[in-house]
Amino acid sequence: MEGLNVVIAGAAGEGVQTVGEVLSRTIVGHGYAVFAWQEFESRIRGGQNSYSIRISEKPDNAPAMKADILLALNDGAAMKYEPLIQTDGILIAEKKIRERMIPIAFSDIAQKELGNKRYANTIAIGALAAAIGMNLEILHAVLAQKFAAKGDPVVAANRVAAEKGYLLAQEGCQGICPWRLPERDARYQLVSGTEALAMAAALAGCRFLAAYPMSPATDIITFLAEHETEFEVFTEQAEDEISAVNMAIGASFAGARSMTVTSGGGFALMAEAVSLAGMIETPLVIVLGQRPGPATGLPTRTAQGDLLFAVHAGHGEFSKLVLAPADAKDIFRQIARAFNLADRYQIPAIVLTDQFLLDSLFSEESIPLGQYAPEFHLADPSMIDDYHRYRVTETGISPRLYPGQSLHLVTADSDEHDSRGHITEDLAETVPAMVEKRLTKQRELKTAIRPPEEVDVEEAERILVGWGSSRPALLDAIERLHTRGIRAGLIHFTEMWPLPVYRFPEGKEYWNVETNATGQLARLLRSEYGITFAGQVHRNDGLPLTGPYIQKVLPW
Amino acid sequence: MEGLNVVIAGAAGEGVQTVGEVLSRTIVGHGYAVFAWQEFESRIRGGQNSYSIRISEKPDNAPAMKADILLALNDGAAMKYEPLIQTDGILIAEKKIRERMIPIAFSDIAQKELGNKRYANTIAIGALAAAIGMNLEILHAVLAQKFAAKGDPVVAANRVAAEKGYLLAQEGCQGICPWRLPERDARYQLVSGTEALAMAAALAGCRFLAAYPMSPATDIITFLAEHETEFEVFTEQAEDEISAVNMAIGASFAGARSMTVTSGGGFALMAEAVSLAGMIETPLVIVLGQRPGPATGLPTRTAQGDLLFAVHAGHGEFSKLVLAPADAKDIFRQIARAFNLADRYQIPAIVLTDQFLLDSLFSEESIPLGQYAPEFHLADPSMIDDYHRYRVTETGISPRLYPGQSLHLVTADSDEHDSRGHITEDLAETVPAMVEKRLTKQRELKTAIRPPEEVDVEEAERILVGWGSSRPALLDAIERLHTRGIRAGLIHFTEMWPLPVYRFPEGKEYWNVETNATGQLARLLRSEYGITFAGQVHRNDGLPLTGPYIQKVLPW
Amino acid sequence: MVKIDDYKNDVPAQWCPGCPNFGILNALKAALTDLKKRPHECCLVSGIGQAAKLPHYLKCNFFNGLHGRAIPAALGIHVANPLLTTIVVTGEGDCYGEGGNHFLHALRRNPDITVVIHNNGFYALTKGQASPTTRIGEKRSLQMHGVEIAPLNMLAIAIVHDCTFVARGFAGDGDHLKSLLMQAIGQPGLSVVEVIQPCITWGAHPVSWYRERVYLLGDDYDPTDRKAALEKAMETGEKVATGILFSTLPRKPFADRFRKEITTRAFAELKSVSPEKLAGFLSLHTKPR
Amino acid sequence: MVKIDDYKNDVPAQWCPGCPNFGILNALKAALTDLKKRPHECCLVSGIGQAAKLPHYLKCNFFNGLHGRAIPAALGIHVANPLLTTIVVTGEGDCYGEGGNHFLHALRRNPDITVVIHNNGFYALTKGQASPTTRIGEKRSLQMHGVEIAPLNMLAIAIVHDCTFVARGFAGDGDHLKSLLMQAIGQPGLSVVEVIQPCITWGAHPVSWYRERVYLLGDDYDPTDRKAALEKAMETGEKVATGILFSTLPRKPFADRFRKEITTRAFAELKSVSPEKLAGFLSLHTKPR
Ligand SMILES: Cc1ncc(C[n+]2csc(CCOP(=O)(O)OP(=O)(O)O)c2C)c(N)n1
Ligand SMILES: Cc1ncc(C[n+]2csc(CCOP(=O)(O)OP(=O)(O)O)c2C)c(N)n1
Ligand code: SF4
Ligand code: SF4
Ligand SMILES: [Mg+2]
Ligand SMILES: [Mg+2]
Repeated sequence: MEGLNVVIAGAAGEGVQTVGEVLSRTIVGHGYAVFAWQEFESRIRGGQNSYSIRISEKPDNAPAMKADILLALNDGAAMKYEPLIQTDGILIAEKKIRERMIPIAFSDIAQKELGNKRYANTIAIGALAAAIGMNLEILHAVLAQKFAAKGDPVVAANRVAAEKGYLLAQEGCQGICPWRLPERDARYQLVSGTEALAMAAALAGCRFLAAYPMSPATDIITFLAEHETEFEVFTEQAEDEISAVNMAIGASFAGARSMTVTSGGGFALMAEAVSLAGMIETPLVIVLGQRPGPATGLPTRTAQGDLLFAVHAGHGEFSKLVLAPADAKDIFRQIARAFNLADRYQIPAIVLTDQFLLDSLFSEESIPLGQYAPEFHLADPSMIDDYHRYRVTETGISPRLYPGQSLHLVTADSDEHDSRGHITEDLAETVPAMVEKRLTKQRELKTAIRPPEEVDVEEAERILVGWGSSRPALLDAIERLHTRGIRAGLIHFTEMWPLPVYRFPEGKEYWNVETNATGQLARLLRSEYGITFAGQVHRNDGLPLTGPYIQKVLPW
Repeated sequence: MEGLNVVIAGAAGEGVQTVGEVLSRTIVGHGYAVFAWQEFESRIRGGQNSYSIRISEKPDNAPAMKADILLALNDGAAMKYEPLIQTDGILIAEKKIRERMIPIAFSDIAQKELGNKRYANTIAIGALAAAIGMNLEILHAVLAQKFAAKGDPVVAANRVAAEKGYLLAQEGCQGICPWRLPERDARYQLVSGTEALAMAAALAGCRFLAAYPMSPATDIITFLAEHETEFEVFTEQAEDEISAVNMAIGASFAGARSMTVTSGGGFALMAEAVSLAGMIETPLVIVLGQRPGPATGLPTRTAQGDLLFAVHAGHGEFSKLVLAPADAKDIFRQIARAFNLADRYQIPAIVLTDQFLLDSLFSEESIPLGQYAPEFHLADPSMIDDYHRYRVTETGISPRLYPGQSLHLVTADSDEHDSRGHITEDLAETVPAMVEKRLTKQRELKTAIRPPEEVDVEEAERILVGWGSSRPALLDAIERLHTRGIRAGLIHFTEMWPLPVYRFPEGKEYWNVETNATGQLARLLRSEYGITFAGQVHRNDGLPLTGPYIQKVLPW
Repeated sequence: MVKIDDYKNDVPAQWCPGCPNFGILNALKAALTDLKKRPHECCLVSGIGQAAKLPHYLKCNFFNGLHGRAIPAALGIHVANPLLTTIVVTGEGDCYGEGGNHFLHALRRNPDITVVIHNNGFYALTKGQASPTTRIGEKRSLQMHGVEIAPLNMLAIAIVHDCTFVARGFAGDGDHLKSLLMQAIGQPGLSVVEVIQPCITWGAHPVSWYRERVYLLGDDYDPTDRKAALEKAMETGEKVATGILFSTLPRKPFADRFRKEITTRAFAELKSVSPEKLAGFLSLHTKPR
Repeated sequence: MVKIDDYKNDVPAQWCPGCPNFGILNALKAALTDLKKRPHECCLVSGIGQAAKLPHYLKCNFFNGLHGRAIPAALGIHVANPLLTTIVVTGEGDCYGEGGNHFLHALRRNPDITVVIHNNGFYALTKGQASPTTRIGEKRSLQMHGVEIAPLNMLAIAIVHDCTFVARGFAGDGDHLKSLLMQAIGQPGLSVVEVIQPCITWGAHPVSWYRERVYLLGDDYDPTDRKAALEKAMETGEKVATGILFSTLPRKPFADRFRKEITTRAFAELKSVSPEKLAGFLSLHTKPR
């Protein structure tokens, strides 16, 4: 069975996400891979949201915007999302509004037969299970686990509800449900971008996380707060983002690997502190979960609109690292790199992600957690006698200790300072030396940056150039182009600043693909590598890029 | 008489600036042009600061770092700045420490003969007047005007003190003071960058200025607060920069031309609000007085280190204007442009200046104030019946009214919004239309941007490329190169973003000159025009570029 | 004649059905109507949050700015055009969290505006994290072990700083809230009205629970007695007082001197500065600073 | 044995000769010495301003961060390494102006740190603009017509929020200030010490003028009585009380639960999380959020 797409749609508060996640777990329980992405409005009740699940035998984490099966939890949802239904696709909803659908009055049945509307969603899940041809027992197991905390009666009721939906759908399915989900013995790892990021930070040795709630980053701190015991990580909700980032810098100065998470608006408030971290050479990791701006913009949507801002954030000139993970698995690698490189070069590191990546659920064959162990770069106080925190060295990197670690006194000064961290006005020597020192680190750092990923570049005539979370969509696009006989390739960046030492292959036609309106990566690459682009695909409606979307916009 | 350079040096609190300004006024009173620049430490008392005056018949506003005459108000100052003295130059100080000097015990004499050390500086001024060969009466007049407020006895005492110094110096001058300052009937206008900026804002119709004190921008709001009556401008010291900029945006929304002034650190705190102004299409002028960063950096020094940050400040994508005046006269033009273009395109405008430009004193033949009248772009409510504040138009510019102006209701929303300013989640149409609308304005704005200034470009083989306040130094450098037979030219930018439609002449060698360490303009130009640079002159010690400095660093 | 329907608009509210924010919205509309204010004479200013969405749901001028920054924006609007009735509508996270410093300094300035704070005790729009008014021990989405830091008492702070009008209302008592808002808007200088706004989605209790716990200040209570007001504002325990906690004689409002000495007009209506005015400064103007 | 000279360093002070900041510096050195703290056991944290330069002038660990942001930095330092004695040294512009929101929320958190505010009544480093404590009517470099907005009373705010130790000192009375600092540092939880610090360069009055106006709280004054303390803190008029205005029983300090339940060690000393711990989450972990 190949690429079955299921979409669950409903209003905020109706349980779209819960239904989606129960289904995803059940499917993985059958031995299949799942990729799920969500789009929802910035409201707590009402509106219409969707949760799209792509089912395949091997992981395929590219978003699709189509439905073989659409499950609509309310009539409005059925109306809004019906266009997603493929020919031969079906709708499962309460009322009959089209051919090829299974009408089931979830709520009424829940009320009548289980005495509570609450079970409507489980009936719907049961119906979906039948339509896809699932093994009901696996679904029961997932539901039992999910509702265990609520006690046996609830578990039992859910079992009955699921069966009801299953049986009702089986009738309705006659002739319109070709799908089956025979069990396979593969077992994929299922992880959301948010979970990946939080776990990766813990694995990388993050001990301190201060943040101010802001979508789509809030769930990261929530996850770590929930698991503070396992990970021994301290989390604090700050009064504002300025406090959050300055707390993180303070904690880092005191020796703790520290991070803060936010979105564009909160990051803007942190810009002064980014400059501070650069000046006092204190490691700092900032996760910027992008959403469409400017200003408040579209709080629950996705974008790649803050690249140039992140790269240039902070007044004055100093070393800075900017990474942009491609997917959940890459998040583990890039978060580890962010912490390790920030520590090694004593600089601020910004991890650019977005609502799409954070809120999506990925399947992976296996994530090599062992590879992401932290590398610490604190100096050994016993090896130092006359300690100068900001001693000028060849690499620009000075011995970093933390206060209280030893008898050596550790200092930090946001003013221009001498090697001991005291204010200086010595323009003749100290000042230029310190400016040079901080920028030398950037040159060193550049050598540690990995070149972009190249896919089918040699054979390709036309090369798509993109970055960050759109990688799966770009790979999808390349495949589609290949099937159309177009010799397309991909150059994909996840290490954004400093840009790596790299040469773009000669004699190719480059096309820029980004989830923004102005082509921010393109501008960066033009100044760094002097390349030019033949054209672009820029998506700016708050939804993620997809393979079909890219293909549709491309003139060839 | 050509290019006489006088340097006054002393500690903070010793009156270096007062002495310098009295002298400047006296010299202008003789019919000469003066250019004065200052460098000082970030402290209230002590340290060593200098005030350099360049005297010429025609305005020559390029900074020099040399002294024909050095007046040292204390021994340390004499030591620190003696290296500036040219061969044939002299020192005027309290103690004899070298040949070719005039030792005068200012303080003792002031104490003994005028009963108060306070008059020491006036004695020193008198001495300088003699050394330069000034008309003592003109000095008396300037002093009288200056001290009028303090009452006749003080005026009289200063007269005596000046005479004392004059006579004592005349003796000491024997054979070492070739200089004369015969009166000319030219009368130049004398204005500091700060005064020019404040006056230009008033002339441009600025009615509201909220700011939080930060060097080097504080004097701008101070000047306007002082003259609120003449200019009918409301000034407010905010509790922080975030408040300052949001107040300014609010006032602008309510119809007042508004501005805020700050330096890099404060600007960083305003980045979120820059994005807001972009989103709600509300005019805003931010003056960014650059000083060396990162972080607190060197609070009283100069730099051009915030160009890329200013250009990219704010999350998301929106239209923005960035201007960088070249000198006091240009400030009038660029401030008028900033207000007029911000108003016309309903965008934030950032004016990049720096400590050097703001704290310097310029002579101008005449400043055509008449040319800088404000152009207002508010719509006429009587011409509108169904009002949509954010109506999509061809130019992207919508009719702007202010609340209370008429029965039409005026709205602003930091969320993505529809044409009436209400929150929207319509991703299919409204959102892309609004994104497009805001960026269309940037394309329109680009056509209004003036190309860079070209100096001797045709004949030149090598062309210096710089921006903003270093123009006088660059012109000075070009001249020096010419005298050495080098065919050099200059391309100078004062309109930084969006960059103008412009083609760099082919077959030239380009050299980048900036007061920063990384060549920020160069990076911007590479991505926009695809040009490359043969080399660069980057000054990053907190002092301004000068002609000689540029020439010295250039390898040819 | 102003009718309440003059304030009606057709923008569908994004609030949950039955949210007490609707009660505040209706009370505000009624107050403005009875004050005979017309929509174009009012400007509502808000930040970001559920509370801050309110301006979209009535017909009027409004500025829905950045999270936490409603007060500075309102100051700018009010100073630039004092003829407008400027009202800030904000949540306690917006106003006491992100915007805490602006609230504090607004007390210093005493601008003639009204600040209405919807206090639901947490961050509702972002799904229930603790806010500066959440009680210690209460479990929140980001404080699973219960809130560990003490709430702020901004009304007490307002009283300490002689805020001219300090009141507490209840979203479940529209008539009383309406009268509070009318007095607040009528009072010269800064008026602060904190409204208990139960959130029926993330809150631990139904509206009724709050209804049982609020009480009206009686006639025996003297809001002009600052000491008593402070004690009342610092009262802890089950019951919560609603009504005018404190009101004092008007003192000089923000920008008073400028308005008296320089100009009373809306800034947008001032004529340009003539170049002559500057000429004087340019001829030998080098006054040392 | 700790000697005051252990805190001596050779960094030339950028303060004006005779600035009362030197008095505060000496009192702080003496307090730390008598508390037998050794330089490496202390971390001074400051923002930007004349006051904030203090950490450069004694031997110790220090973090001289951004203007207004000393408190958040100090919170991070304190939480990451509770073994350090963390002391914030700040000016009233730094702490009540730019940093006002952080001070407010520090009161909520009650961290076991000490905050020393040098209050000279204006912004000295930037040449004399008004600050949040400048009195109405006082002429300042940016307020030529006299300050028009009311000062903040942050000590009263601290008392309203049950800050465990609230005191006022005088830079001209080093011995008294030293004893206040010793008690403040010794007291668990947040201690706030506001120090009257005459500025002899921009100030309107000499140190002696202040000396005549400060008085010591007598033994009859009970700092544990919050009501009385509040009145004292809100006292207006010529004379200014110095001493302990308010002190109360220690309550749970910031991060108390985490320190009790999770770990007492400095974060830098914790071992890495083993990958096994995560494995569980990855196998079918899709707990809905
Ligand atoms: C700079 C910034 N930080 C964070 C957010 C995310 N955010 C939006 S509303 C909100 C809290 C709102 O709480 P409150 O003011 O109490 O309003 P409520 O939703 O409870 O009515 C937050 C943190 C934001 N929009 N901007
Ligand atoms: C973000 C930012 N804004 C403004 C400044 C400029 N600045 C430096 S110190 C200061 C005021 C200091 O006042 P206070 O804290 O009272 O210290 P004092 O100099 O009076 O001791 C200001 C506004 C800055 N350094 N950073
Ligand atoms: S979440 Fe709470 S506050 Fe927000 S609309 Fe719903 S009920 Fe009202
Ligand atoms: S300016 Fe005032 S506060 Fe600053 S050092 Fe001088 S005397 Fe002290
Ligand atoms: Mg709330
Ligand atoms: Mg001060």
